Amino acid sequence: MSAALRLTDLHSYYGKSHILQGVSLEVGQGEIATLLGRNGAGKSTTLKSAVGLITPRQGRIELDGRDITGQPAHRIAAAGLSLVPEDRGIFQLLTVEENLRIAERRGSPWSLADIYRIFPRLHERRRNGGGQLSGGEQQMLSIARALLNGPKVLMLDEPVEGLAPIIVEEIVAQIRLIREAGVPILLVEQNLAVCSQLADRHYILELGRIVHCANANEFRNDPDTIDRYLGVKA
Amino acid sequence: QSEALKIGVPVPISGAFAANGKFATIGAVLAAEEVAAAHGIEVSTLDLDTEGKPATAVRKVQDALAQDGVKLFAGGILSSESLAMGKEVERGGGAFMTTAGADEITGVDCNKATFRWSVPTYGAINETVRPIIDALPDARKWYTITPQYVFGDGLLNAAKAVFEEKGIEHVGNSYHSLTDKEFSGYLTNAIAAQPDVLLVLNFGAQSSDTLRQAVSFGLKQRMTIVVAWASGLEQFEALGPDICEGVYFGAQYWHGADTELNRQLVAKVQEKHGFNPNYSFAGSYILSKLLLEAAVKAGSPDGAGVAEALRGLKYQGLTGEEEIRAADHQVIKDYYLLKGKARADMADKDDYAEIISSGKSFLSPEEAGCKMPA
Amino acid sequence: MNPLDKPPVQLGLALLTVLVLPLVLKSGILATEILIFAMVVAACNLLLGYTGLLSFGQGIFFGIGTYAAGICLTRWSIPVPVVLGGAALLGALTATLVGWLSIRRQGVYFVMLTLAFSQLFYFVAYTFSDLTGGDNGLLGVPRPSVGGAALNTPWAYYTFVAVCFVAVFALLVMVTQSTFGRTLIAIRENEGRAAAIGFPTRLFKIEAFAISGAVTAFSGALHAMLIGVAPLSNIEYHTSELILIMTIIGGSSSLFGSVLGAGFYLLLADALSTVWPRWLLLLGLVLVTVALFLQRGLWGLVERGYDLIFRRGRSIDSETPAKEH
Amino acid sequence: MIYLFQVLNGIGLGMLYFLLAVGLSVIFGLLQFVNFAHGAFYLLGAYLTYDLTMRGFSFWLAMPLATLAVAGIAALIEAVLLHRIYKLPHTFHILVTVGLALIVQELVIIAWGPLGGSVPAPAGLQGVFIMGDFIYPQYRLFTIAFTAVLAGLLWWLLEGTRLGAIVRGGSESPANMALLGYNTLRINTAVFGFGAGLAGLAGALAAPIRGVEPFMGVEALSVAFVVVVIGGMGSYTGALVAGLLVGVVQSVMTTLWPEGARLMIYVGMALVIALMPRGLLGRA
Amino acid sequence: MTDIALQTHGLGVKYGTFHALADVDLRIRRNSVHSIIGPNGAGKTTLFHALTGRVRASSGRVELDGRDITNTSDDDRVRLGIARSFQVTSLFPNLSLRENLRLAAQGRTPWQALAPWRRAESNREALATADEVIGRLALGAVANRLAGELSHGQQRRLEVGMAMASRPRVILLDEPTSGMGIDDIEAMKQLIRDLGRDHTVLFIEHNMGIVMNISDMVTVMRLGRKLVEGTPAEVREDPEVQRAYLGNMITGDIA
Ligand SMILES: Nc1ncnc2c1ncn2[C@@H]1O[C@H](COP(=O)(O)OP(=O)(O)OP(=O)(O)O)[C@@H](O)[C@H]1O
Ligand SMILES: Nc1ncnc2c1ncn2[C@@H]1O[C@H](COP(=O)(O)OP(=O)(O)OP(=O)(O)O)[C@@H](O)[C@H]1O
Ligand SMILES: CC(C)C[C@H](N)C(=O)O
Ligand SMILES: [Mg+2]
Ligand SMILES: [Mg+2]
Repeated sequence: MSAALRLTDLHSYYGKSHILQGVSLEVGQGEIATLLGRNGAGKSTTLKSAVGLITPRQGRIELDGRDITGQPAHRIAAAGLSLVPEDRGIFQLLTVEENLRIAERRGSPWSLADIYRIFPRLHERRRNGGGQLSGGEQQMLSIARALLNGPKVLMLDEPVEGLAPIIVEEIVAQIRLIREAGVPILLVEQNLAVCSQLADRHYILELGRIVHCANANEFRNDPDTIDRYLGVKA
Repeated sequence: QSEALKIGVPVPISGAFAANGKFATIGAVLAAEEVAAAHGIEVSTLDLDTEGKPATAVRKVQDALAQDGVKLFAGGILSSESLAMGKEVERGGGAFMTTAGADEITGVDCNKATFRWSVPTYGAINETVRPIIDALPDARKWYTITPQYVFGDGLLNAAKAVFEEKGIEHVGNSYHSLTDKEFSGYLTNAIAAQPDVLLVLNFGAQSSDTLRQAVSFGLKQRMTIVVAWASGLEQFEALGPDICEGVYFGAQYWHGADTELNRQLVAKVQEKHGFNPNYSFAGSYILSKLLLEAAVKAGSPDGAGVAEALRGLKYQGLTGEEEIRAADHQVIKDYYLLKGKARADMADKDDYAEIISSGKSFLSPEEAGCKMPA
Repeated sequence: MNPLDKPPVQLGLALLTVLVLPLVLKSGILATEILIFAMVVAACNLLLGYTGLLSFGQGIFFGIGTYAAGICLTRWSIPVPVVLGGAALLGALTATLVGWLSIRRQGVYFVMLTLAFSQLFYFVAYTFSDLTGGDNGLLGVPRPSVGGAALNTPWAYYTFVAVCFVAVFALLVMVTQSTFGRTLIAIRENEGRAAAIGFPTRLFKIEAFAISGAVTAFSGALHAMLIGVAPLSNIEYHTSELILIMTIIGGSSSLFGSVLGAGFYLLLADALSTVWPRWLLLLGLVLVTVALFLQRGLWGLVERGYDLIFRRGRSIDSETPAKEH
Repeated sequence: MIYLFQVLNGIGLGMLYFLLAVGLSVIFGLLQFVNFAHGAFYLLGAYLTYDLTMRGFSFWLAMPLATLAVAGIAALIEAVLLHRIYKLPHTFHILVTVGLALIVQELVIIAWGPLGGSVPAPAGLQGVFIMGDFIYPQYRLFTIAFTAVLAGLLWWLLEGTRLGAIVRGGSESPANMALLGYNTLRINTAVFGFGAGLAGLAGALAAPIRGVEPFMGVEALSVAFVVVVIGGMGSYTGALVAGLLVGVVQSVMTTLWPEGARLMIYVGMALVIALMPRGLLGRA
Repeated sequence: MTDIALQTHGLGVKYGTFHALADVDLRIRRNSVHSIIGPNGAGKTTLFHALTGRVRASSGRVELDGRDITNTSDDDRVRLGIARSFQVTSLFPNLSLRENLRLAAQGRTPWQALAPWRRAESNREALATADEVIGRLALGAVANRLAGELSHGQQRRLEVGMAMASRPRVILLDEPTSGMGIDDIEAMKQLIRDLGRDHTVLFIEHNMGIVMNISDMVTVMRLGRKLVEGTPAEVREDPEVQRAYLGNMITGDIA
């Protein structure tokens, strides 16, 4: 069985800056993989390249074994690769409910009612404009929207950034639920506690290259590596 | 004469008055050819696109004077550009003749170098309003629609004077700005005043808009409509015969006028271009012709000599006997009152109207306010 | 910073323009008009390029200057320097008023507000015909005389305008290099942040408006003397549109771009209008082309040319940002 | 009494203004795009109607044909040209659309000449209604009714449907729409064609009222701007309210103080922006 | 002079009819580090907006050193000594990092900048301040890069630097560490602690590691109101706070 998402030797640029210098990674069916790395390592760029917001100059992207390299972002999204971007991408001028409604897609296991059950806060503020939500509310809305879109693979870019611990817990629980529903997840996160709780596999990115790959167990028992790549001494 | 005679034709070739400019340039060419043929000399025309803006007009005229040595200028459709160009040509020692309507051109702003062929507001009103009052003795109540600026006020004041003299009741006036296109509000005012005659004192596209909308309000059935200052054939073409039928129009020129020179002109233009000369064409033709002939007579295109040759000149023009009044450089000529024909009565596609009357009415140079500089 | 953007280079280019125009143009009037509009466009650029304010009301100030000169010179015998100074002052005052009212709104609303003001001033000028001559304009505005010698030939007047132009251009360069100019750029970049670090941003914008209005009105006065009339069309909405178009065509990233914009537009219009009555069609095509392919305007073209010739080897490395860590 | 009729007349004007403005507003508010070519589409709609009726087509056929043609042409222009410039600052929107407006206007002059012409009201609507001392053309009454029905349809489409939400979302962030699987390029094309089509329809409806001439686009544009700004950009209801308001004010002013009618509209516009930052009903 | 740098009485902010902030009384001691925590949407950022004058208070009073500044404009408050960073990064993206900081330093004397003849470089003090902040943030290597080209983490650091550059007495930091890497977070923690020596620091943070470690006082907010206020230890033990906010603390390992 092929991997749910496989990136092979991606090279991406911002103008002349060569940001991704050959990133390869894969997310297996039903697993959560994390992508770790310092600020500016290229984590967000990797996700954007996968989903077609940035067109990689070189490399290959496969979703469920199907080559989707070079397709426009809306095709890739429609094919089932969903990204919750780091800026959350809320439509400021639409109401919360409109934000959700336009994301609804037939075949998604989540319905609007499910979403309101999971995030009651969104239900309370459903008539508000997206631009009027607090940071955390926006993050919930963004994840909720991705779910309604019925993803085959979900990519989350720092989903708990700026969230209150109690909400973080809720979201972590939701991410588990999503995985249990059979949706593989690629998670970019700085919060190690969250990562080690969730992930089956970890990648560490540095200067645009994958420098380390480990499964959950190996990772937990290898504080040296964590320290070397993510620790204080740079 | 060894050197070719040159005449500048400063008219709006692009912009909102491009239609006028287009015909004006061909009219000037025809005049140049005739003068060239008649005197065996070389004559050339230089088109100057004023874009309908005084600033551009002045710049082009300055350039033509300074670089191309052009001294004769026939053109200026809009009053603002003509006034400005007149001053400039005077400064540059040339001669300028125009068809623009503002009274000031041969009134308070008259100058040595500027001549005007068309009849100013006083004559336009007197040659349209008076004959209609005489023809329709029962029509005692008149309503006016006027663009609010000097030209409109000129027409309105002349009309009021006639009303007073004839004991006509002026039941109301609607002022509007030069940018208005929607006249239904003014027409509603007019309807409320229940006049016998609606006198439209705006011109160009605005008078077409006013008339169209008046007709759609069914005013033609309720009152007589008079457009005092129509631009002639162009306007009839844009309006179509159904709208024009039964409406009175004042006009500077009509291709159907029965004069010697006009018959020749119509024949020649028909042969050469296949259409009937309209006001822009005819005006430009006669301006150019007068200026060129004067230059030939004076032996030089210099302003002073040409002006001298033009002052007091009497000639057989497009409207019959015409005379250039020496005191203010105003051409004394006929103004026409036309009446739109029914589609069925038209002899050909341009036979939109019949001439009801024509005549000459002018203020004296003193009344017009011209103090010709020495 | 691109070496072409350095103040001495910009100033040098302006001087060069003044010297070259008489050599390549037959018409002194056209040359003078180019310099006058170059000032107007540069002033517009101060708002558009440096402050991020897309003003559709520059024609107001141009018209104000035109009328100031027209009224003063046809009614009284006031010395020309006083008239020019007065026009600039009046322009600054009007611009302060318009600016003060307009900058309360941002983005498209700001554009629309300036557009509404330009219509408003047009109707005012049109209505108060006793003062402005209404549709006819004010006739017979004389050219100035310097030291008793009237500047009556086109090239004599050109010399006078050229001196004004160089002075005004230098002034604008100074403004853009000042703390004030740099703060304007910050306001353009992120106004909320500029306010949060302590700048009273509205005051800065109003001052930019005032400077722009002064220069524009000053040029308007020069224009009235050039053509000998103060026409209503100078205060029309179309004049504002024209100024803006020249600014964008020239490129809003450099003051000298504005000189290019003015020169290019006026020469193009002059050439095309003699070629084909429907030349506005070609102008339309030029505008579309500039927007599609020349987004940094003519100045961008100059920069590219410069890079191609002088910085071929170096450009690649020097522009690659240093890698982190 | 006369004021009553000026108000009725103003409503007639206002409905046309609404139609003209709502297309601009849709493009403005939803694509964040300042469309100075809107008047050109109005012009084109009017001229196509003129041309078709001159060729003997019935007005009832000419009007929808002209509308569709304008929508199609606009969509084409969007697809090959405009979509490239959305991301650029407003200055380029202005530059391109001013350029487009010039091109269309000059093409119209080349195709139909500089003079303009009249379009007769459709058969059956050529008469007038007479109410006491006052008169109102039947055709103008028809346009009021017609635009009123259209207004209802539009409202439902823009505010009540998911389609409307998609369109608005796409305007705000195409990238985020793409992440949800929508092809924003196509949405933009459709919206632009739709908005321009409304302008074309306004032109077609206006042709029998005020004839056609090559510069009617410029004038329509300024009216549309005023209405959109007063009403609030992107607001459907705003366009309706402001359209009617401008129409009625303009009409009533012609009786009260005709010289100031135009001036008042711009003073009003400046006042509204000064007092209500977003127009009467704007949301963005 | 009192011991209290910044004080509010019954401060409230309404967005339309929605009370984002209601009846907040705060007393921030001079030269202390005071943190604000609370669930998302509690009104923390709104509180900062009201303190800096970005939004107008709909009720209540704000006092700086005993002086009522409720109706003072945002730029005036900077001159009085309040500076802030933003939760959502807000820089001058097309200007260099150094120019960003120079402007921030210049913002303290904005009237000088109104003179169109004075050269930017003539304000040596502002330049020096900018360089000092660059040193303190260890951003020297990228000082001449455009701010928009920096990585998220670097931008966050610059964001804090912008507040420092105006040499304020009170610094408000809105989630200074959001989106930062582990190493950067540690540095930021040190920096804030440092700042607290000679400034009054008020900051919003979700990272409990930082909050509990370096705060002198913690204010917990919920639904636009103040819930609890106290030392870190007091707050951590408060059952109400645990229920409403902290949960089981799976994040932010308290080092
Ligand atoms: N729009 C852009 N233009 C130029 N360079 C960029 C742009 N966006 C990011 N970069 C650069 O690309 C590199 C990788 O950025 P990216 O956002 O992928 O990092 P990241 O790993 O997600 O970091 P963070 O944890 O801070 O979000 C950084 O050096 C950054 O400076
Ligand atoms: N401009 C606005 N209009 C209407 N409501 C707003 C606006 N800004 C914020 N709100 C609402 O006010 C409440 C408080 O928002 P605020 O941004 O202050 O929260 P916060 O405590 O900073 O949250 P977070 O930790 O998620 O950033 C939220 O419910 C938010 O939806
Ligand atoms: C064409 C003419 C009717 C124009 C008008 N006479 C004017 O001077 O403005
Ligand atoms: Mg990132
Ligand atoms: Mg917040």
